Amino acid sequence: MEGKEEMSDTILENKLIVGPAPHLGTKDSIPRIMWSVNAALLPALFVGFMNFGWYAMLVVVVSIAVAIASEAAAQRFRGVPITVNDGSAVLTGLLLAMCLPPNVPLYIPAVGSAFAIIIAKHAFGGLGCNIWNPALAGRAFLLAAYSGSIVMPQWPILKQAFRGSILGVDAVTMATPCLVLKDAPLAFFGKYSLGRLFLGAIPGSIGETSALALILGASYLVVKKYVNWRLPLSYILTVMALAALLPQAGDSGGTISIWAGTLTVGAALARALAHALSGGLMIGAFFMATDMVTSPLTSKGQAIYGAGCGVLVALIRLYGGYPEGVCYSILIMNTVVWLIDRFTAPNFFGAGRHAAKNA
Amino acid sequence: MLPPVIILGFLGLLFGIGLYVASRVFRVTVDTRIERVERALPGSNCGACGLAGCHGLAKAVVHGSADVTSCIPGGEHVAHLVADIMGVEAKVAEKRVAVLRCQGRDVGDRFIYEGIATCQAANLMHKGPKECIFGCIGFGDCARACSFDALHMIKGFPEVDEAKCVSCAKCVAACPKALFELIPLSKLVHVRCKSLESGRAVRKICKVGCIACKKCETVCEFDAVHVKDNLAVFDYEKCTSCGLCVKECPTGTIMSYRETRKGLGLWPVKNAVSGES
Amino acid sequence: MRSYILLFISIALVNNFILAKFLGLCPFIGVSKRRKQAVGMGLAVIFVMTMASAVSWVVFEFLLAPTEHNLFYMLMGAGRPASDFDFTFLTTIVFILVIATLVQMVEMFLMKVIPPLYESLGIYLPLITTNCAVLGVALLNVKDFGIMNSLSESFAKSVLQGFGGGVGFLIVIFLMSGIREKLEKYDIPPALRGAPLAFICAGLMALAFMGFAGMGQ
Amino acid sequence: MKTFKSGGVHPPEYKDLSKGAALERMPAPSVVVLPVSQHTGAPSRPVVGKGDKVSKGQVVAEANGFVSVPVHASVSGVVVAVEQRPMQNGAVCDHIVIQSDGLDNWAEGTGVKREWRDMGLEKIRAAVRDAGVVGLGGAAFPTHVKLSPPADRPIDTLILNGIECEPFLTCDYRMMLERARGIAEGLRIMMKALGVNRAIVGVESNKQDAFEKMRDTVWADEGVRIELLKVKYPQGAEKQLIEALTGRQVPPGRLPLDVGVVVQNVSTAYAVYDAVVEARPLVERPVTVTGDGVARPANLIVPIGALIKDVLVRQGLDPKTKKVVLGGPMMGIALPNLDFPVVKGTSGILAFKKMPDFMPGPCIRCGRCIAVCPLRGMAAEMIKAIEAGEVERYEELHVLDCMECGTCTFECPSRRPIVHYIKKAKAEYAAWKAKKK
Repeated sequence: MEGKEEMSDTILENKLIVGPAPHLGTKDSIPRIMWSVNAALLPALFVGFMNFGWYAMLVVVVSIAVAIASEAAAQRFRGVPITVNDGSAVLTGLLLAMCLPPNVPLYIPAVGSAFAIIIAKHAFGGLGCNIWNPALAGRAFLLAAYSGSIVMPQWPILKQAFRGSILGVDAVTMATPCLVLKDAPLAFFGKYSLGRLFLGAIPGSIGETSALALILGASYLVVKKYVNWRLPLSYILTVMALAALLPQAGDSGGTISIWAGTLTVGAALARALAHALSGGLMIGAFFMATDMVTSPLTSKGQAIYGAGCGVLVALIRLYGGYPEGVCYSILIMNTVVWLIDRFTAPNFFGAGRHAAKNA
Repeated sequence: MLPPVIILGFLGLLFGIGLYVASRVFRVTVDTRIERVERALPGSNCGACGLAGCHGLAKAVVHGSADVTSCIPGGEHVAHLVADIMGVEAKVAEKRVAVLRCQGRDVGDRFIYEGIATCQAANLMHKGPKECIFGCIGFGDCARACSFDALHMIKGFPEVDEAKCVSCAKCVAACPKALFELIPLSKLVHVRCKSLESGRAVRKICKVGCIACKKCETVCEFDAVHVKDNLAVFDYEKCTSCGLCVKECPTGTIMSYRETRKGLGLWPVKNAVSGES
Repeated sequence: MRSYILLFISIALVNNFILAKFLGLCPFIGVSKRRKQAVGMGLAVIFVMTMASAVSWVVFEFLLAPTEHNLFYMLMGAGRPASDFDFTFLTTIVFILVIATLVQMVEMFLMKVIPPLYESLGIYLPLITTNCAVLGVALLNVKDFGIMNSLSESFAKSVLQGFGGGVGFLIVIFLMSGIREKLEKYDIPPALRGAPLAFICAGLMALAFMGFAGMGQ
Repeated sequence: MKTFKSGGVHPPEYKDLSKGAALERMPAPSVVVLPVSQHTGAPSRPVVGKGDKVSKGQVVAEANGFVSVPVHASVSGVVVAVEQRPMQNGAVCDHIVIQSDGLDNWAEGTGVKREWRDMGLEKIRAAVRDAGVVGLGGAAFPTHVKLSPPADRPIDTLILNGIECEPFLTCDYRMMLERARGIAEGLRIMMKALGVNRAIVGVESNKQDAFEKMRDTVWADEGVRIELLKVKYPQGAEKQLIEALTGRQVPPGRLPLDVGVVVQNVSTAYAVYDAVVEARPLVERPVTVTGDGVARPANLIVPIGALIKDVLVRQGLDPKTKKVVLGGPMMGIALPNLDFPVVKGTSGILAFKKMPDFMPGPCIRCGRCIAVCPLRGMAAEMIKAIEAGEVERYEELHVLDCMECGTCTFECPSRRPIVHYIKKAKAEYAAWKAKKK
């Protein structure tokens, strides 16, 4: 065989590459996915800018900058290659900033995104290993640590300098829709109309106000198959269903519910829509819950996960202590994802129900 | 003042009696020797004894289904401890150590390998990227398998730290080329190659491989080495580690461990021929 | 009946013994490596907490609390008011005695009747004896439902709090064991392997369960 | 249009590189190397030695055992050596090296026409076995074994696989276009051998002209129907094709004949026709030679045993080629050098210059590998178990039933070599099982 060896070397310039099948690959990659999700968040960010002006953007920039810096530091400390340009740190920073109030002091997003990247992500082993969504873990951490300036019931929307933004949000201090829904549900439609809710001309966190912008961005992700539509759909529908059906304590005692006759079906639907469009549900359902790393693997599992988050949001909003339950509902469901994965494994080809048919 | 004393005294008495009655009712005879044996074992659950961890071995030893010396990593020290607990004499086998049958540190590659960086996986791709398909691929499966920190990849090639090696045979199982062998410490001379290729082919790809020149076979006075399928193979019963073949071997494939082991103070063996230890 | 369900939910989820009250952390971190052991530990804790609540309530109500049916008041309290017989300062020491005995009984019972469970839980049972969750629930029972008008309600609520606390413990330790089994496969920074990461997970879980705060009032 | 239910991917086809090239017979090369185990089953025994003169079509290695087929010389000439060499799948076996004398004269008894209609079942099966016919789809399973199912397993449907879902490959397509009549004849012979009166021909909808050509040649036969199937990889895999055409699912670890179906490739049908009617042994097969490293992509009829080097040089190999793949790009084997021969199972030779980079990243649990797996396996969970070395969980996770079709690795955005992990796991499991017994 030696004779032939030499001959074949002259034909090829370099040594052949040998690798396992398949030798083709999809053009998709982690940076492409992460940057697509970042791009999908831009419309909501723009509405945030329209609503809350430059300061809000400064909060976003600080959050992203600290996220990138802490990812680089964590990875150098762990001795693994630094992959800051794959966009996952940027995404965490962006998402965290978008669920903070627009007037929050700058050290808050800094601490939050540092916690999110270092503790909630790299302590578990980097991208793909974390159990809880880093952005939400960061927000929960901030909520617990600095509740003074974050969960202020009356979120002051605008500093004097930015009075009168383009979308007509002008009240200096105005309760967020969520708060009104919790404390004074009957008086809700006096203050906010569904239209304004949908457009996003309402007070709230930087990126969560405009349902329209969020749905726009999310539909791009659904088309590119980075988000499985079953998850947000089951999430939002569960919240709307429970908001309509469950009884709630009225403004002045007594209960509001269809069964008790104090709520017409129409009003119940309006309340369901109000719950869906207000607070962080839209950004939670489309961008936080659908984080690939912390959501179940199969689409059946994602539907169950979405429904679970929905139930928790409804419970917290109607009976819990917080006006806004999205962040906690997703974090709690993240804890159960491993259990969902275990029970939603698909039947192997020919081993499940079909086996009986033709075995 | 009286009631507190009564309370505590009465409760203490009541519970004392209760516990005594319970311990009578729920009597279970447990052989305490199992715990004592388990405490004597190293507790690394390496499975070298073939049983499910140290607890499994402790139970087997007490039930008599395993010999007191079956804990290989424990070696002589543990064997004596267990023997004392069981009250029997410990016949300890000689300490064995893993020997790497390859020196092909700088063998070139046949192709550029793209895939999982473990020897097991690379071996599936045309027997690995190395020019020599019998030699070490160098992705370190053995070093990862060794739980006694006795095996390290130094510049991409395994090195056995014989002082720490407890011959638990994990590296033997991990290497897809089966390059590790457990050989008693008293044997000091080993062939560091496993290639069955013809001498001409070996000389082209590896400077330290066995080229089947049979010089070792001719010089050996104890008929302890034979060249079969282009490879010198040792018969360790006859081999007296005299080292004659080491000088004869033109490519240095046959190596003597006398200096390294003496340095480590592991086993000062008297040389059968020259008499110096 | 509705208040009992609310009490159960509030003790099991809202102010969970591990994640809200931070009681019983050492078995929680110690045993949550394997799911089978975690469930075994959880069940044992449920059993011990419920028994402990029941027994400690009886001892407190009839021996320590200054009430009419206090044993000493009945025996010696002819003319004196019930409040003279207030031995509640003994509560902690008596409860420790009660719980230690109880766990000893449980250990013997398990060794005899269910050896495999004892096999996997052997060393953890003494851990339960000194477990602050068990002593905690006994003391909390006394604080919340110690002296109430109807004896039966106070007893029922105490036992329910014990049982609910145990169930909460089981839920959280079961979830934690699943997570830790999953985390074993990841490349965790060497410094954080094992217990440190378990504490980080417990912290994040506590953050998550803060969502239940205020529910069920 | 029918297709299999779950999973599947759409890799770019790259078929137009060699789609237009008509079948072209490659002249006999100077040297031919014939491995004895070119088929699934026991390797055959060489019957010739160094220095023997052989003529084309003469048996050089006889079958040993039922699941084995003889190997025939594909050129006339002198046996230069019979020596052990590694095959492309890494196994080592005897190779018979024949130096061609350029005469190309057939051994006597080959080429005499026979009328298959008056040949009995056993005679047809014997003819197929003696001609050394194996599945040319890639599995290379001896065809006569498939044509003689055990008595307790009734077969009611024969499926002819004209899908060719692997990108780049177009040889089945050209066979259907140019040799439809021979394929149809082979189909009828196989139906007779199996004693079955129902056959379905499956063709992917990206081969419309081949579909029409086949439909026109087989519509006359009653009991034979032809189906157009959606373009989706791996539509051509046995289990997926059976599910698409008959709705039956072959349970894991079982064979198609357990659900009463036999699947044969279109080229195999032609080889059966060649063996039974033309009495010519399987000495050549259609191979697609393509890729951006080949100057003149073509569909060649290559003599079995011709060296990859000779075939590629003939079609103009670009010296800057980085990777040469035997078979299709999704399941093919990358070669370390060009000294391997074309064997009965080789359906394609691909030469690539531009290679996508394969730097694997972390698994971000996106679940795409699970969504696309045609066997509905949990690839993400499999990798976690394999990386952790939990061999006892392999069975429960069906790691061993994976057909390594490559869709999961193709779809993974993080470039993780899932199929390579599974290959490693299967080897690891076999060693573990052996140790356990």
